[in-house]
Amino acid sequence: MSSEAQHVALSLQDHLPVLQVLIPFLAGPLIVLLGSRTLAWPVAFIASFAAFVCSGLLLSQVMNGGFISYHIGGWAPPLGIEYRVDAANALVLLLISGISTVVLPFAKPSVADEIPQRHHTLFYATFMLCLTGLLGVVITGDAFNVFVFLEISSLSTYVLVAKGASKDRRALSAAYDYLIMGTIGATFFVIGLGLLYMATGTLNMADMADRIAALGTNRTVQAGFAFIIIGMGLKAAMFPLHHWLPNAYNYAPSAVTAFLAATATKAAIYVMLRFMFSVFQPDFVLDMGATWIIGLLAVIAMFVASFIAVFQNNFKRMLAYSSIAQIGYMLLGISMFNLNGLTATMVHLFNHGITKAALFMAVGALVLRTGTTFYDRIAGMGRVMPFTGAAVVVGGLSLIGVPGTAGFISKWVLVQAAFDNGWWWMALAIMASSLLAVIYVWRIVEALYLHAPNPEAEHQEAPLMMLGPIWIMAGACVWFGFDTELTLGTARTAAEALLAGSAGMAEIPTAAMH
Amino acid sequence: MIETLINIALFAMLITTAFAIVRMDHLFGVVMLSGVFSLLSAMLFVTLDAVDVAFTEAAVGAGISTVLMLGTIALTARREKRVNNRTFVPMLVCVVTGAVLIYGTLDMPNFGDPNAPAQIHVAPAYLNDSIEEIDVPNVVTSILASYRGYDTMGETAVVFTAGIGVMLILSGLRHRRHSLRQRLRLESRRRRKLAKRGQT
Amino acid sequence: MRHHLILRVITKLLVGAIILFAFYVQFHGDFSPGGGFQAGVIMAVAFILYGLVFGVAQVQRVFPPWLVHKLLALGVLIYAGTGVWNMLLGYEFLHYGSFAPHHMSHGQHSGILYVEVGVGITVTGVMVAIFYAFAGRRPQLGDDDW
Amino acid sequence: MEFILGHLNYWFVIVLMMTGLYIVISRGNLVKKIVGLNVFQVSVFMLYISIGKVTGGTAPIFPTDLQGKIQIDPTIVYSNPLPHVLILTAIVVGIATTSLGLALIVRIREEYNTIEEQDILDQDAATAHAENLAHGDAMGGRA
Amino acid sequence: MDTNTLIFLAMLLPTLAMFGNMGFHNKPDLRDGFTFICAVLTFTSVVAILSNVGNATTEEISLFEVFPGLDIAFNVEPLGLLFALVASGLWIVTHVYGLGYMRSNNESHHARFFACFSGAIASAIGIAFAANMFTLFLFYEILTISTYPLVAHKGTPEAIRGARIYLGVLIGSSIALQLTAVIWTYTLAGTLDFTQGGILEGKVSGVLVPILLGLYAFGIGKAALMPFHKWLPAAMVAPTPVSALLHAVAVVKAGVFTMLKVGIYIFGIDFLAETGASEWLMWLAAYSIIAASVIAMQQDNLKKRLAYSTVSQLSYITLGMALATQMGVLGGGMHIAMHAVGKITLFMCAGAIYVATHKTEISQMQGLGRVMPITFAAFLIGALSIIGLPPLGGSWSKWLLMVGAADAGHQIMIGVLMLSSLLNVAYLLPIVGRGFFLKDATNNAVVGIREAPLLVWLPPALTAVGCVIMFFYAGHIQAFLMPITGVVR
Repeated sequence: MSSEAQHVALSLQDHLPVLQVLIPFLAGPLIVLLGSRTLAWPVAFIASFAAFVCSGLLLSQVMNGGFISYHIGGWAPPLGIEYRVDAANALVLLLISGISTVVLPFAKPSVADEIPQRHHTLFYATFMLCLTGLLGVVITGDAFNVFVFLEISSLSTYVLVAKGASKDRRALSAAYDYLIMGTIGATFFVIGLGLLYMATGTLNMADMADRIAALGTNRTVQAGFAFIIIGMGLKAAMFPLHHWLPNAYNYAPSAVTAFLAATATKAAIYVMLRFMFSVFQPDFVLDMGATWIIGLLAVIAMFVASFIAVFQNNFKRMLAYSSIAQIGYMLLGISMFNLNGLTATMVHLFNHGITKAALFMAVGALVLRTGTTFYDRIAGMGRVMPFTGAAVVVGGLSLIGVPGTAGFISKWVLVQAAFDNGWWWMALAIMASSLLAVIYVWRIVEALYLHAPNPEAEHQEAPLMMLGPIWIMAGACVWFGFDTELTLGTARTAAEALLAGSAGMAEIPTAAMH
Repeated sequence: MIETLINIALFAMLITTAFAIVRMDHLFGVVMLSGVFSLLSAMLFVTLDAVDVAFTEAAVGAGISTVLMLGTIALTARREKRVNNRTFVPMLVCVVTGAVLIYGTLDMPNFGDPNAPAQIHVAPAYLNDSIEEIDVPNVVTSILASYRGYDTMGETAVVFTAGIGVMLILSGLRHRRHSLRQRLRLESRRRRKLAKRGQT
Repeated sequence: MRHHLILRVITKLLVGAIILFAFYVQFHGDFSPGGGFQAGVIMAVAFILYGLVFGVAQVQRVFPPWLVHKLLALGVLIYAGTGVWNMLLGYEFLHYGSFAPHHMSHGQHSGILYVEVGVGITVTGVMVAIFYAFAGRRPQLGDDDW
Repeated sequence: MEFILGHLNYWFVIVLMMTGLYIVISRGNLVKKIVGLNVFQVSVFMLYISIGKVTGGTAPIFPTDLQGKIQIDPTIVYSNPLPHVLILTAIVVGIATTSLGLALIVRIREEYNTIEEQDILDQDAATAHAENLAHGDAMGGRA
Repeated sequence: MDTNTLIFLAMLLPTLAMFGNMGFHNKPDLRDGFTFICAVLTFTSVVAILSNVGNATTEEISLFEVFPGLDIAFNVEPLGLLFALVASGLWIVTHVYGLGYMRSNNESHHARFFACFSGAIASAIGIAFAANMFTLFLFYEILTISTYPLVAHKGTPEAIRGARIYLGVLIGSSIALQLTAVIWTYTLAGTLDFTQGGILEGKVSGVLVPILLGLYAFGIGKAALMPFHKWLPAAMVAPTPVSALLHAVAVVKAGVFTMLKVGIYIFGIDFLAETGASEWLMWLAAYSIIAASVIAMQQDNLKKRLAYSTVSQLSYITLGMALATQMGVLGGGMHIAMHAVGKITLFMCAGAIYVATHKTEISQMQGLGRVMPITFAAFLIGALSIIGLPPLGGSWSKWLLMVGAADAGHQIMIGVLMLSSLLNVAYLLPIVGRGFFLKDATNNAVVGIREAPLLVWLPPALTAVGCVIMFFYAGHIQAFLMPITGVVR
C-alpha cells in the first residue's frame, strides 16, 4: 500500500483490466433495474461492445509479450485480488467479448422467436452475467476468484439453457444435468484449490507458482493438480466428462448455444492451460504423466465424438458432438507439450470459437424459418436461404480444416507440432479424424442443397439482423485463414510465456499501478 | 484433547447423518436430515473457530435451503423411487476420488499445526496489518469486504444470478396445472390473437 | 394456515424483532460475526415468515414483486457503484482508501459499510424473490400429507 | 500416532465428501441429488475450515474495549481467517446453486410429472425414438 | 501490361465470370455472352504472359504472408504456363460446347452451372501459377469444392452418390495425406517454395523419402493413381461439358500437374533418382496404366470407358515423374497438353452423341457414325491421338516417355507403354468401328437421328484439328518445357 501523498490518479487506460469485466457486470443489474424490455437489448449490446473494445485495447498492449497487472482494491497480491492480462488470456478475452458482441444482434430476432416476450429483460441480464463470469474467469490472476466468476457464468448458463424449455421440455433436464455435472466440476476445482492452499498458503496464481516450485515433490500438490484438471475437464467437456454437453447445446435457445459453444468450454480450457503451465510448472505436468493421459483422451475424443457426429440426424446435435471432438484437438495440442502444440491449442481455441459461432448462428437462422434442426426438415433450405447456406458451407469447411479457412491454420500448427515431436503417426491420426469431419459436414451440405425445400418451412432468407452476425463470423473464418498475425502471432507469444512456466508470470511488473 | 474428542463426536454424528441420508427414501426425512447435517456442521465450524461461517451455514443450510427443499417437495413428490441398479460405478468413482484425496493428505501438515504454510504465509499479514489498515475487529469482515472485496462482489453477483435465474425458470405458465376455466380463457385469448393476426 | 390464531399473533410480534435483528447483524458485522449476507437472509426470513402465515398475497402487498426486482439489482449496483466511485476518485476499483485519502482506515470503514449494505439489499431481494417464485406454484400436497 | 491424529480430521472430511458425491451420482431422485450435492459441498467447506484451524487458536475477531477500540493482546493465537472468507463465499454459491437446482426440479416435475431420473430418461428416450422414426432415415441412409 | 498484373487478371477474369453468372442468373444471353468474353480475355492474358516471359521462370510475387515462411505467392514457370494455356484455351471451346449442350439438353440451373465452372477455371489457373506448395494446395482444394456442385448437378440420387464419392476421395485424400505431407515438408525444409532441384535434398533420408513421396502420390487424389481412382468414374454422372473440361483437363490435369511439381520442385529429379524413392511409384503407375485399361475395355458406358482411359493416361504422367529422368519428366509434361486435347475431343463427342441420340451405352451405338459423320470422325482422330499414332500429338509424349524409360534403364516400362497402346486400340477403336461399320440389328434407332447442333459438334471438330496441329508443334512444346528439367538455365 503506497502512502497517500504519492498516489497518482489512475487514468481510464489503467482501469482497462477491471473495466473489461465491470462493464458487462454493471449491465446485468442495470437491465433488471431499468426493467424495460426495449432498453434491455441496447444496454446489453453497448456493454458487450464496450467490453470488446476493452479487450482489443488490452490485447494490443500485451500481444507482443509482457503483462498488465491490476490490483483490485489497491491491495497488492497476494493479499488482494489481482487481475493479470497477458497474451494468452487477452486472446481469450477478445474471443469471448467479440463473440458476445456479434451474437447479441443475432440474438434479438432469434430470442424474440424462441423465448416468451415477458422473459426478455431477464434473459439479457442473465446473458450479461454469463459474459461477465466468463471474462472474469479468464482475466483474473487469483485462483479463488476463478471459482467465484466461474460460478457466475455457470449459474447463468444453466438458466440460459433451461430457457430452451419453451420449445422443448428436454432443455430442463439438460440444464439440470449440466447443473449437477457443472457443480461437481466446480467443487472438484475448489477441493483442488483447497489442497493447493494448504500446501502454499496463498491464492495468488503467481505466488502459488513460486511456492509450488519451492516445495518439490509434494503429494498434496499432486492431488490438487488432479482435482483441478478434472474439475476444469468437466467444464471443458473433456472426453469422458462430456455427457452434459450434447443435450445442453442441443436444447438451449439458438443464441445461447452460439454463445456458449464458442466461449464457455474455451474459457475452461484456458483455465486448465493457465493452471498447468503457469501455476504448476511444465516440468511438474510432465512428471505427473498428465500429457499422456490428456493426449490419449484427446485422441479418443477426436475419433469417437466425430464418429458419433456422423450418425446424427439433427444439425445442432451434430455440431455439439463435433465440439467435443474439436476440444480433443485443443487438448491434443497441450499433450504435445511443445511450442507449436500450445500455439495450436491457443489458436484453435480462437478459430474454433469463431467457426462454431458462425455455424450455430446459422442453425439459429434455420430454426427461425423451419422451426427445427432435423436434417429432413432443413433439407433444401440452402436454396431458399442462400446466404445462410453459404455460411454453413464456409463454417463447415473451417471445421474440416480446408485451406483458406481459420480451421486450417490451427490444424496446420497442430500437425506441425506432431512432427516436431516426431509423431508422424499422430499427424496422420489428426488428418484421419478430419476425414470424419468431412463426412459429417458434407451430410449437412447435401441436406441443405441437394434436396427439395421442406414445404412446411417459411421460404425466406433470414433477417438481416441475423445474416449480419452470421456473415461477420463466417467472414472471420475466412479472414483468419489468411491473416494470422493476430491469431497465430498472439497464440505464439502466449505459448512461449506458458512454456516458460512461472517465469512467464512471476516477476512483479514494472507497469504496476504505483 | 477435549477439542479432539468433540470433533470426533461431531464427525461421528455427521457421518451417521450422511449415511442415513443415503439410506432414507422418504424425502421429507432426507430434507430434515440435510438440515441436521448443516446444523451439525455449523457446530463443527464453531469448534474450528469459524463463527462467521457457522452463523452463515446455520442460516443458509439449516434455514433457507431446508425451506426451499420443503417447498420443492411440496410441489413435487414425497418419496424417492428406489432403483438400485446403479451402485458399482458410483462406488468406484467415490473410492477412486477418495483414494486420491487420501493420497493428497499424506503430505499435509498436521491438523492445527501453527507452522503450516497456510498459517505462515498470507494469513499473518491480514492478522497483523488489518488493525492498522482497516481497523475492524472482525478480521473476517476486513478480508471479506476489503482485501478480497472483489470476491464478495462476485458472490453478490452469484446470488443475483440465482435470483433472476429462479425468476426466469419459475415464472412460466404452469400449463398442466390450469383449471379448466383458466384453460378455456387462455384458449379463447389465443384464438382471438390468431384471428387478429389473420386480419392484418 | 389462516386458522392458526396463535401463529398469526406470534408472527406479527416476531417479524418486527427479526427485522431489528437483521439490522443489528448488518451494521454490527464489523465487531461480531455476521454482515450483509447474514443480515439479508434474516431480513428475508422475516418476510418469508409473514408470507407463510398470512399468505403470499398479503406479503406481496407490503413488499411488491416489482420492488423486489429493483432491490435485488440495486444491491449489486451499490456494491459495484462503490468501486466505480473509487475509480472516479482516481484510485483502483474498490480501493476504499479513496474515501478518506488522509485517514486510511476511515475510508475503509465507509467502504465496508456501503458494500455490506449492497450485499444485504441484494440478498434480501433475492431470497424474497425466490420465495415468491416458489410460492407462486400451487403445491401438490396438502397440509396433512406430511 | 501423531500423524494419524493430525490427519484424522481430514479423513473424516473425505469420508463425508465421498458420501455426498456418492449420493449425487448414485441416486436417481432429483431432490436427493441436490441434497447430496449439499452434503458434498458442506464437507468441502469443512476441509477448508480445517485448514485454517490453529491449535489453541480462537476466532479471528479482536477484542475491543467499550469505545470499540481494538485491544491488541499478543498472547492470543488466532485461527486463519482467510479460509473462513472463502467459505462464506462458497456457502453463498452453494445456496445459489441449490435454489436454481430446486427451481429446475419444480419445472421438470411440471413437464414430466416425475422427479425420478430414470423416468425422465425413459420419457426422453421415447421422445428421441419417436423423433428418429420421424426424421431418421429421411436422408437416404445413415451416412 | 506487366506479367504480375496479367497473372492476377488470368485468375480474376474467371472469378468475375463466376460472379457475373450469379448476378445475371435470370438473363441467359447476357450471362453466357459475358462468360464467353471473360473466357477469351483469360486466354488472351495467358497468351500475353507467354509472350512476355517465354519459357523463363519469373520471380515469385507474394500476395501476402499467412505466417512466416508461408505465403500466397505466384510465379510463372514453363510447366505451369503450359497448364494454364491448355486450361484457358480449352475453356473457350468448352464454354461454347457447354452452351449448346446445356441448352439443347434442357438442363436446369444454368447460372449455377456456369458459375461453378468459371470458379473451377479460376482455381485451375491459380494452381498453374502457384509459386509454392501451400498456394497450390489452397487452389487445389478450392477446385475440388467448386466442382462438387457440378458433379451433383442433376440432383438425382445417383448424382448425389457420385458427388459424395468424388468429394470424399478428393477432399479425404488431400486432407489426410497430402496436407500431412505438405506440413511435414514444411517442418523438414522450413519452406514450401517450388525450387529448381527440390527443397528436400539433405533434409530427409532413408525410408522416410518413399513414405513422404507416398503421402504426396496418394494424397494428390486428382491424379487418380490407383487405388484412389474411384472418384473419376463416379464423377461421370456430371453433364458432359464438365466431364470434358474438368475431368479430362482441369481437375485431373491439376492432379498430375501437382504430381510433376512435387517431383520436380519439391523432391527434385536428381534427388529422386539418387535415392530411388520413386521406384515403387513407377511400378504402381505401370500397374495403374494396365489395370485401368483393362477395366476400360469392360465398360459399356461410353463416358465410364473414357474415364478409365483417363485414369490410365494420367498414370503415364505419374510414371514420367517416377522415372526421375529428364526425358520422362518432359514426356509427362507434354502429355498433359497432348492428352488434354485428345481426351476433351472424345468427351465432347460422347456428349454430342448423347445430345443427338440420348444414348450412353456403347452397345447401342451401331451405325451412328453414318448419321453423325463429323462427330465420329473427330472421335477417331482423338482416339488415335490417345493411342499415340502419328501424325497426332499423343505420339510425341509417348515417345518421350519411352525414351525416359530407356534412360532410366527400365526397359520393362517401354513394354508397359507399348502394351498400353495396344489396349488403347482395343477399347477405343471398336467404338468407331461400331459406329461406322455395324448395322443396328433393329435399325430403328438410327432413323430420325441427325448430327448434333452446330455448337455441339463444332468444338470437338476444332479440338480434333488441334490434335493434328500439335503433332507438328511438339518440338516447340518440348523446347518450351526444357527448363523444367534444369538443363537449360
